Amino acid sequence: MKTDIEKANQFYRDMLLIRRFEEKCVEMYSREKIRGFLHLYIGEEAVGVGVMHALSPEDAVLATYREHGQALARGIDPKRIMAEMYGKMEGCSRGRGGSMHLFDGLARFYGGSAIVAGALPLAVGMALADKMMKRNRITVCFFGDGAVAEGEFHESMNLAALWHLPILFVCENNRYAMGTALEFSHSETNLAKKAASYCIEAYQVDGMDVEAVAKAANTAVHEIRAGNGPVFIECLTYRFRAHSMFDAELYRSKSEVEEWKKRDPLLLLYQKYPNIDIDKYENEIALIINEAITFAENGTLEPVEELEKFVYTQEAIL
Amino acid sequence: MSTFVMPSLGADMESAVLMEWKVKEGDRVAKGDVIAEVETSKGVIEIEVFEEGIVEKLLVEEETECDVGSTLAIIRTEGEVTPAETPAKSLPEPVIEVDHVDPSIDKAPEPYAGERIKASPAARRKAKEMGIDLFSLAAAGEALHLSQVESSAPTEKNETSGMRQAIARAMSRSNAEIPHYYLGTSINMTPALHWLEEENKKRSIQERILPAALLIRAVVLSLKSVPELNGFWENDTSHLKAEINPGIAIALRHEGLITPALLNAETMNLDQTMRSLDDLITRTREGKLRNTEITQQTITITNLGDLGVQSVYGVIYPPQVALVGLGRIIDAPWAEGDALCVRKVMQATLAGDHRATDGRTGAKFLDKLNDLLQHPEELL
Amino acid sequence: MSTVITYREAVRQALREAMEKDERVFLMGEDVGRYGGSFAVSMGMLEQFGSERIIDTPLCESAFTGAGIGAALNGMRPIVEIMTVNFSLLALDQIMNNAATLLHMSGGQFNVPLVIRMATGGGKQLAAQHSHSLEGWFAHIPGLKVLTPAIVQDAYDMVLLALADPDPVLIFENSLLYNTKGELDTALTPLSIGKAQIHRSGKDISILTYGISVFKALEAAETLAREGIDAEVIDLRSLRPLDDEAIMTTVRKTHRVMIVDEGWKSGSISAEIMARINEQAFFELDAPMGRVCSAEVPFPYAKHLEDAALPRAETIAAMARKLMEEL
Amino acid sequence: MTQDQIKAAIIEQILKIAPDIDEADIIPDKNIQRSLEIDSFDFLKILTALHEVLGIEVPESDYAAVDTLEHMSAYFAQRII
Repeated sequence: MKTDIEKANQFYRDMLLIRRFEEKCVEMYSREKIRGFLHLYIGEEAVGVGVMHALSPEDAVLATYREHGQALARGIDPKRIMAEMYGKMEGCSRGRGGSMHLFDGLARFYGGSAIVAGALPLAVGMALADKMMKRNRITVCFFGDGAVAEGEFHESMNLAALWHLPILFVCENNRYAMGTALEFSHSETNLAKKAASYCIEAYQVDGMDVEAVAKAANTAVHEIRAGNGPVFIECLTYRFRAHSMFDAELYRSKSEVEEWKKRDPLLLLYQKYPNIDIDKYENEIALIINEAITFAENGTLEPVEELEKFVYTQEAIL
Repeated sequence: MSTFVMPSLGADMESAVLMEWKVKEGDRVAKGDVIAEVETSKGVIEIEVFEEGIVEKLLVEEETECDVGSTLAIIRTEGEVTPAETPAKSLPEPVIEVDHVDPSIDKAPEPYAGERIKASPAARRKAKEMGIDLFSLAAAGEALHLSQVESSAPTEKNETSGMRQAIARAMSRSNAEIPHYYLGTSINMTPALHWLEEENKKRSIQERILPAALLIRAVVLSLKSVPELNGFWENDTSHLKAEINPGIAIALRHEGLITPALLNAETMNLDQTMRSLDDLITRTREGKLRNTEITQQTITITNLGDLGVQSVYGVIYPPQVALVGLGRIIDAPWAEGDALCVRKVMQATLAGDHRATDGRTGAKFLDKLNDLLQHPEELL
Repeated sequence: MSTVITYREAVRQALREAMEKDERVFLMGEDVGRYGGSFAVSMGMLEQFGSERIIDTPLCESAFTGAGIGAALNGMRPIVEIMTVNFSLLALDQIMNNAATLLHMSGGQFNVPLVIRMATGGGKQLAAQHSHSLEGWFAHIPGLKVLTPAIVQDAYDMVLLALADPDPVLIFENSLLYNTKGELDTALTPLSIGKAQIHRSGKDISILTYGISVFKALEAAETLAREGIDAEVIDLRSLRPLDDEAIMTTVRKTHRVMIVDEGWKSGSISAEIMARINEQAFFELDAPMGRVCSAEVPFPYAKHLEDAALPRAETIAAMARKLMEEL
Repeated sequence: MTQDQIKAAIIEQILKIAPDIDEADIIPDKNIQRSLEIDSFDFLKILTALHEVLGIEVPESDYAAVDTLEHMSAYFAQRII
């Protein structure tokens, strides 16, 4: 068993990797190396890192379009993620998915989904299969407060509860569905309360405190592996940057952002464990990030002749 | 020294108005510092700098619109170059054809089977309205278009320009694709013509045989012993044909040449050759040719002898592999033994497709032709 | 050896055999278990396989279709029954953005070996919301295969072909066909997905169709035969992929072609087939192509109106006569 | 038959065999085959037709004597008694 300090160092390093990776994405986006939509995880690192530490390699993960944090925390190679955003063939989705659709078979990372709540029914099916085949592994599904207002949230929660499926629903409540604040989306803004109507066990946790998130996730995963799934965790968190790269953030005040920045998950962790060797991790991570950029720069473009490859499987088998 | 440019915040952003500088010249900036506020279509957005350094020069006044990528300021960096970027290599913009062409279109139009003339529905209906038989217009392999039918209406000036166009296309394709070789020889025609005159004395004028028929008969028999010249060249292989359908060059007054096929000439004797040749020429002039006569030639014979041309070097009609040219029969000096005399002499030439046959085959053919014409009785 | 059974029994037999042979196969949908299936296709299967593998779902088309996709992603071979194509609109996002897309978008990493069966078609006075024929829509989507079994043999074969396919396959069963009887020979090797079948050969005009319209076309062909018009009736069997070769072969044979498609004309599968003939066999046409589709109206309840809206043997024969008169 | 009647008969046959030729194009002292672009087949047809109309068969050896309209009509005139 790792001591708290060892875990804290690991948490810090993982969160810092996400933070610096995302900052590099901003730079590369404004240099037009990355195109399309780019949704940054800066501020929410504690949720992705905290939950991933509770999982085992066999478990399956489904995320949303704001997925870089989950993908990095799940162990997908930063080089392959950056190459994906450069649209290169060496990317984890051959350059076909981009920032919003990272896939990795080995990490059992079943992608970001750009349809809000689109992945919830998939998670239900993944867990149903595991239960039917009596496999002892769980499925984790990340989604935001916006998804909670979708019909598929209701349908999926009901099915998961009805069939007692091994699913961990993780709601990253960052208070805004793009430009619509929580109170303009939900009659009941305490989202964890909604789980009760499906008799699903729910925890509400400080999404800026990585240790709190990890603790809740461990408890939930333990319950699920014991057959008492599904479990719902609402992480109260906040994104420090705009919804995406082209957003003037008219819907929130600068002071509110500054207020939340005071509880930066990296800062909170460092205040609790001041002897974390920050510089060591900064240098280590700077190297990783530069390697990722070089890998992406040198990546190749998928030949246009392969455009139709993998529309159907026989191409895939070749 | 590095330049600070207006960043692109989205594919649909072309420019923005620099509203307010957040730094002054001489200020030190750190990575991620906000350097200015810009007004975009979505509202005011803070833009940040990505290197440490000192603001050397602010190049743009506030409230001015700047395109994405235009230089806004100069920043003096302490010798720090962004290591990761390999400046030399700029990725070529990949050309991706957005409107993917359906592969099925590229497939050559269906190779039409046997009896059917390829003609657009519009051409087909127009031909019916004008009572024109499509067969008279078609040229091997080319689809007939409305314009060709319309222009073939029996108005005076360009009666068969449709046909001319089709032949022109075939000729240019031939020149482009077929590596021709040419061979020629002079043939003493006196024995053959003398023999023919004797034969014609035994026949009424209705059954009279013309030299053209004799020559065609000789070519057909020569092809029996040199079959490689009789057939098609398609998808890189030669297809020899059992039947010999020589395309005969027939002049349509004022409109040039058409080469309908004398079908199955190998089954005819000399008299039958003359009769079917006469019938073919008559039907050609009346525009009543059958489709197979338009499309199934296995070789072509041009005998422009009538019009006073001594030797003819023709262009092969694809997909055939050979063309025989027979020149005008003229009185010319001819050595026999050591004596010099005057004989009726004809130039015979052969154009061959070097992919299908070589000069040796061509020479064997001309030699056989000459030999047969020296023993005309074999041509009966 | 072959037996004569109903289309419904043929589907059920295929489902049963598949589930007996492969534990990964299971059936999920509304009322497929205790109710025995809204069209009684899965009658008796709950008793044989239990509620673990014959799963009655709540009314949540998007979730249970998405769950089918998720289970397929995770090693199962699910058969999702969406009661009718009319309700499939609620699951369209899952079908298009997940099922059809995941393999390509993931760079070939994740297959979706899922079968979705739906009843389709009008003609039962169920009015506008319950009478759609949208199989042509789904044939627009790369990544999906779309099958339309007309004869009993195909009703059986296509379930097994679909289950053997590593990609998502949609099977549209016209609900008026469930009671029809026909021959089934389980020993026959099935005609593969994407291959059309000639039910009646003829030399004057080709009638391309699928699903229930196959029988209307055959009826029209008999009438036409009495008038000296020899019609060739071709059952497309699959709308994606379309059997271009079979289509162009029959056009080259008869030079006159018409399509019978129960969908609405605009942007339909009939329009797609005409476009392909135009691209690949233009010079073979002796007459303009014709088609008989449903009237472009929300389907009316009153029988006389609904009959007028649907393709019928009389309207098919009339179109054929019109094309024969063309020059 | 007078020479003029013979000439008319010859012209008539030429126009029948080659309908697109104009009578004005037929110049009496010009070589028929070359000036009117008539090939050996059509020329033989003309002679064959004239044999039916005028009863005279022109052997191949006499072709040179019937090369123009003038010569041809004179040739026939001498032989038609």
